[in-house]
Amino acid sequence: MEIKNLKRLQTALVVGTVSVLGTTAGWAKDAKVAYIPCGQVNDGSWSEAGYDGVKAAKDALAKSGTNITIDYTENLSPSQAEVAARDYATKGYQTVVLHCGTFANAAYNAGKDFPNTNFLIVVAPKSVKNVWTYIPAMQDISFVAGYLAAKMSKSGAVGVVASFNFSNITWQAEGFRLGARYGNPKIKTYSNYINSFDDAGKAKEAAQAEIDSGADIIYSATDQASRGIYAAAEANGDLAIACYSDQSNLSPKTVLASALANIPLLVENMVSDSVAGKLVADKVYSVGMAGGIGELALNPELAKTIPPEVAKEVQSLMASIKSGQIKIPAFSEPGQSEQYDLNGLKSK
Amino acid sequence: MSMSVDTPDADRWRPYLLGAGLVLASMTLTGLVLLPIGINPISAYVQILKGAFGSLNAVTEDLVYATPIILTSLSVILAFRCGLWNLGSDGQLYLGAIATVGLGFNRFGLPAPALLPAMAIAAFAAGAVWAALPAVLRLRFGASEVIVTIMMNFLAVTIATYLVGGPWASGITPATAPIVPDGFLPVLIPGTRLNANFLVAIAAAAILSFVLRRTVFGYRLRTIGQNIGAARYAGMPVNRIRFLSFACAGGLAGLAGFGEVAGIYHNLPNGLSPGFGYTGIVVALLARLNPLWAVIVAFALAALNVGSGGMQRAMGIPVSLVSIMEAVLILLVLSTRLLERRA
Amino acid sequence: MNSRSTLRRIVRAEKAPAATWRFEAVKVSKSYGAVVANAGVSVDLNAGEIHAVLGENGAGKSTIMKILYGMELPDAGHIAIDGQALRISSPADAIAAGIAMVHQHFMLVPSLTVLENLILGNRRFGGVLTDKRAVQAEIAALAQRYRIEVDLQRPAGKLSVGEQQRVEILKSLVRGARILILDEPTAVLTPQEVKALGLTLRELAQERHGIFIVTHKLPEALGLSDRVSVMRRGSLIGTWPTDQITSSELVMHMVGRSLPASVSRPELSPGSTVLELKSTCIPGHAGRPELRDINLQIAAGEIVGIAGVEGNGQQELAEAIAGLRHVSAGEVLLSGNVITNAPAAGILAAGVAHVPEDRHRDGVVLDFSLTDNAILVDHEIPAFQKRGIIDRGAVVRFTDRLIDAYQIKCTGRDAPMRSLSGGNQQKLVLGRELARRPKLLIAVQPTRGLDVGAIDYVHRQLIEQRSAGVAILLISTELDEVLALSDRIVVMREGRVIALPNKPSIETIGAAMLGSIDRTAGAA
Amino acid sequence: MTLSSLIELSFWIPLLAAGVRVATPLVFASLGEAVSERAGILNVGIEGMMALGAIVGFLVAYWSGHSWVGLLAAAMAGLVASLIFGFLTIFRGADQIVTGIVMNILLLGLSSLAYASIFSSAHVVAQLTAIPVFRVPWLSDLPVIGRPFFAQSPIVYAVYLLIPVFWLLLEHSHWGLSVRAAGENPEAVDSAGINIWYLRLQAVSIGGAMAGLAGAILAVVQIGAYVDGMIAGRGFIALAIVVFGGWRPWRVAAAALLFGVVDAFQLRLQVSGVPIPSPFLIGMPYILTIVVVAFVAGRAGYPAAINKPYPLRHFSRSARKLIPADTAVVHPLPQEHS
Repeated sequence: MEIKNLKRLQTALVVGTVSVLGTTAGWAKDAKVAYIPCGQVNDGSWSEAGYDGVKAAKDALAKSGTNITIDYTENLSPSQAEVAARDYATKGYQTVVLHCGTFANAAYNAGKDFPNTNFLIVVAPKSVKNVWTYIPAMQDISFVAGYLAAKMSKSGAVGVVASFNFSNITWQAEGFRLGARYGNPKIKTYSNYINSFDDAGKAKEAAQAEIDSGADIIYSATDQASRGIYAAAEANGDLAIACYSDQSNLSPKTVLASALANIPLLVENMVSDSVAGKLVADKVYSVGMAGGIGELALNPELAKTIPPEVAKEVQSLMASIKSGQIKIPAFSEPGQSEQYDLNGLKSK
Repeated sequence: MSMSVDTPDADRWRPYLLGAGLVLASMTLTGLVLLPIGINPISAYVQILKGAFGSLNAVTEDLVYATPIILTSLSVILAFRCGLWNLGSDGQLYLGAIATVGLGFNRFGLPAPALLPAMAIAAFAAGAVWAALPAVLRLRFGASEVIVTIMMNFLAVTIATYLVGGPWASGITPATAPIVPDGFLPVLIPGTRLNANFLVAIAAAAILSFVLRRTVFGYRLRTIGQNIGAARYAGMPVNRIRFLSFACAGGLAGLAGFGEVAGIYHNLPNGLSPGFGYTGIVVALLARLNPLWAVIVAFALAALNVGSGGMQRAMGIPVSLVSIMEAVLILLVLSTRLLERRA
Repeated sequence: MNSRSTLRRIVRAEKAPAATWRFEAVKVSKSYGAVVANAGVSVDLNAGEIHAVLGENGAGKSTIMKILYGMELPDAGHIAIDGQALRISSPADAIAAGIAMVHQHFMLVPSLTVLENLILGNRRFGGVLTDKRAVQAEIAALAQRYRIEVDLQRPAGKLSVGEQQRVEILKSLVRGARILILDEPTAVLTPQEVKALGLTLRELAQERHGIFIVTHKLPEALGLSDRVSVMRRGSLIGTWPTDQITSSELVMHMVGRSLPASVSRPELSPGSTVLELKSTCIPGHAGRPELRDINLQIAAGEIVGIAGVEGNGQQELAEAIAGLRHVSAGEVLLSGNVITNAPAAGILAAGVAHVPEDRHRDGVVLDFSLTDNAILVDHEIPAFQKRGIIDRGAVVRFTDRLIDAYQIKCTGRDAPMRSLSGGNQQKLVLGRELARRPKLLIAVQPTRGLDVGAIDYVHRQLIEQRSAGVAILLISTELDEVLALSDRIVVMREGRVIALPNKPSIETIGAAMLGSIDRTAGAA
Repeated sequence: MTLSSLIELSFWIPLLAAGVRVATPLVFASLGEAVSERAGILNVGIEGMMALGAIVGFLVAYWSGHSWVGLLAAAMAGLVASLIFGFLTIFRGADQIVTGIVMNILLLGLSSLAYASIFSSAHVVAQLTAIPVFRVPWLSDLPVIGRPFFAQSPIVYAVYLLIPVFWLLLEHSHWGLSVRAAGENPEAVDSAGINIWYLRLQAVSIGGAMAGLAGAILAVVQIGAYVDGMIAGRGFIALAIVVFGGWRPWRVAAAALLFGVVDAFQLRLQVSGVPIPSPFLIGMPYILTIVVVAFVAGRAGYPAAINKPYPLRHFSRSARKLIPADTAVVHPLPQEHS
């Protein structure tokens, strides 16, 4: 009992000091930032994107006179992730970035016990006290990717290969399918889930299965497994659209475009605000194209194959999503987009 | 199978000295991997010690990580003592976790004090059922339990993934909805994650050890494992006992899942187990199928794991190196006849 | 090079019968941990000679032979041909030197055909792919030459023990071996088969093959050999021309003392029937014969002996009575109560004790302590456990009683069963079973692998039990054992019981084993 | 596509083709494992050996610029790994299953360490151009089976050669005879004058080399890139397929193909949009394997001597001294009988 009270007291004090620091963060002293991704910081995808963001924040803050040091731990199970988070917190890290959906509990639990550290957790349900969640609303840019695919498809069928049927990944897959229908109401859209982030072999066969039933553009909603999707597209002379980071260099002849999550930007903003103490209490940072998250990186090699009018249409679509004229719903059930009435998109 | 049961040993110090030598040897070997990537092995090992025992938090984390491994290794031991391989404790762990969560957030109107026990029982039962299938296939149809249990692991993970993404999804995180607070296991030391399931694991080890040494059931079980012909000759109900112990083995693994959910996550996340089941097999062997030794070995491996996590954070060494280090150590142990049956 | 010329001479031996060679083991020693198996043993073998090596079980005969064949490596001493040392460090070396061995437990791969077993590892057939037809023709010719009939296409697992032995001998000949080592070749044969074997061996000897026969049976040693050596406790006692030594002398050398007077069986009239089999049938399995309408009765205080070549259904019969094997038809009654297909536990509880044929497979748990082995069958009786928890104290007391009642030699009650000699292991099994005060005792090969002293001890125990009114079913392949102990003798052959007249002669029994007596003699 | 198209040939032909592709690495791994198990050695470590093959094969192919060189290197890598495994299990009497599991931990760790430390960032990894499909002139025009079996990557045709080779090797060669015997009754093999230990080591190393190849086929031939964790349990599947196929090359290959077809089928069911949740479809191949192992292959059972180490013979020093150094090695006698 007494111990509990003591802890509360400490907590109060600490929170106080944090806020003080926060307000005076303009000339803030140096801080340490820890980065804990799902995979490895050089995976050329999700985990690397987040790491780039942290590094960008370092540079940005350096301009404002704050030097931060960055450390990271790779390839952890959720349980190990919490160990790492707590360890960093005890070592006085000011911000700990948990860049993996499965680390949500790690963030919340550690957050309770280490109130003087900011925990940033990607794709989690809520923000509480010193734990903030940031969510790249990937359905927006996926919708654009679907639209582009539909316009470019010669066969009248496109498909998406996704890793898991988890809500934020399903948003992407369904967003893509919806966008395709928006681009061409008569188009056929397929989706596959392979229950793995890195089983490239299975991803290849899934893509092949869609190609065999007519699809000629495949969108990747997977992590490293996307290599398999490119291989399949390459073998059939078809196209693929990557996600998260620009991957056109991984398969120049097949990756038409990459639907960037701008994870780097998102993470950069979160880290800078956290270090500068500018994060709004209890705010869920779910950022879509309206917030500058999500853009389309065309593969220079293939950009010329896109007819100018298509390019123009895509541009205007993106504009109207940014401006909020078109709101993209987030479907967490496979197949939901098929039933959705396209007229619902236009918000008035 | 050349795995041997712990027997009283004449020169009892030899194994310990040898063991110490092996640890040194594996440290040198891993050092050879470390040097080329420009890392000073000595300071790496110092960091491991720091990470494993540097603070109260570190030590409790060792115990937290050891808890599920203790239970899975007991599961392997129990099955092996009656001559069956349980490579399925990973899957059984998942089933235990699923049962815990299912009961944990549906609650079914259970009063607070009854909820935790009910969850534990459900987890045990679920693990037991998952183990019962391969047991029946082996005892009835002679299907290799090695293969079937491995396949069952894949299935268990698939089911868990389905629940996480589908019916039990919690909105946006790749994890099921959380269980009710009444279903949280009490934390033993405030501010750490060390929870009551650690005591469950220790108790399980003690009970199993007693059952094997002192009870009729344990006697029969050991007889079957050592010489099934003799067991039949002595009129023991061989198949029933084998079935029972394999099911209970599954139950023990299920309890590991219970602890991870009710004690650590309070929900079922995607990728719950980093291969606790397989680690359990290794621990069981290193403990020479002795439940009490399994506790110590599990703690040692856990400390190595937690400690090397610290090393990685301190020096930016890739995690994969940790598993390499463990593997090298164990392979060295295997290459000495330390664990071989004595004729 | 020298040794090569030696071998040339061995080869010439075929054409010029006068030529001779001498194969010898020189001062060979071998020990396993504390156990000394061979202490400076020197034996030799000449071309065209049959040399019997005689000794009790555990005397070290098999060890020295395994060393000659390279399957064991000596701690000291060496092997030589005509005084020229040979390094024989593996069977491959031995085979290359023209040595072949027929093991007591045949080295055949059950799932492979006879032919495949014959060419296994034989470099002559070592092409990338083997042309089975050509090989088969050659081997068939060879088999005919030595009058060894065997179907080359059958899986070895389906052969009778007699056939398996012939395959093993054929294997040696296919390899062109000049030196044959036969380990306990007669253990599994009928008297008539033993004669046949003798002829084959003699024929081989005529062709200047040299043959070692390892056995613990006097008559065969005397009957088959030109010279005989005796081993005791790992050392060679001596070697004599067979025609210059008597069996009683040999026994003296083997046992180190004169044989205990053979057990006397007090006349007593059998009591009420304890065991009764009514036209019992047991399905066959794994090449073992099906048992068809077995009729058998054993009364209290009666020993019924079952003679017969191993593998004719004796073991299955014992297992069926003990509830370890399914009975497909007929009835088994224990003192009037039907126990057909009752669970083994129930049958044991009903007063059946069982000394199993294969101690190591069924009778004991080698890695358990004596205490754990002592309660193998009775671990559930109230005396040894309360509410499922074993009463260590009671078990320990019981074990100690057994140890000194049966003079079991061991380092202590907690020693692992492995560390005991076969005789002492069997004493524990017997003691354990008799302590259960059974109505019926099933004793299968109760003296297999024991030395003379232990054998005599076991025999006395059986007679004692008989006098105490226990009904005893004695199953043994040792004819003289069956003759010495049984009140009645029946023979089992191909799953049938063949009743015999009272006090049958060895010849009649042998004839029955071979099937030349048909079973119209009626049920026992 | 829709459910209705399940009955059309246009569905089944590509399905079969996909089955062949999925099966290819599995056939390699399981053929090798079958040999090793026939000799009495159960190698649970092939998952790791496949991973090692994948990374080594990829790196060498990437550096040398020749896919085939990569495959060769992968085979060697797998072989070396299996020699470690073989040394422990055959010459040191270590338990096969545990050693296999630890080998997995070691090799999976090594391959991802190699990948992480050689490529600072995955971006620099140029894709290998996966080996292109080669249509066998006349055969690929055959109806139905033409495209699935004869319009594939050349490595698939290598499989068609390997299956009969392994069949002859195991069932009809003198060596195979010894291997089969070694799995049933090692003592008999020893007393037949065969060096049982080296025989087993040979069998194990064949298994290792094939596992290495299997991994490389996945990375080099089929994907053209290495991804951490890309083996994704295929090694364990191969173990099951060996039992599934009753340790006989033809049946093992058939089992692998069936597994591949079922896996490809479930992916196509997903495409067809059947209302079954994907995880259940994904589980189909595993369930199938369990059922077959239990009710079809179960009775056959492992070779009798599996995971039973055969003790070594040791010459004591004293004995070595006692035998003259110049002792002649004995030469075989001529084989004449008359």
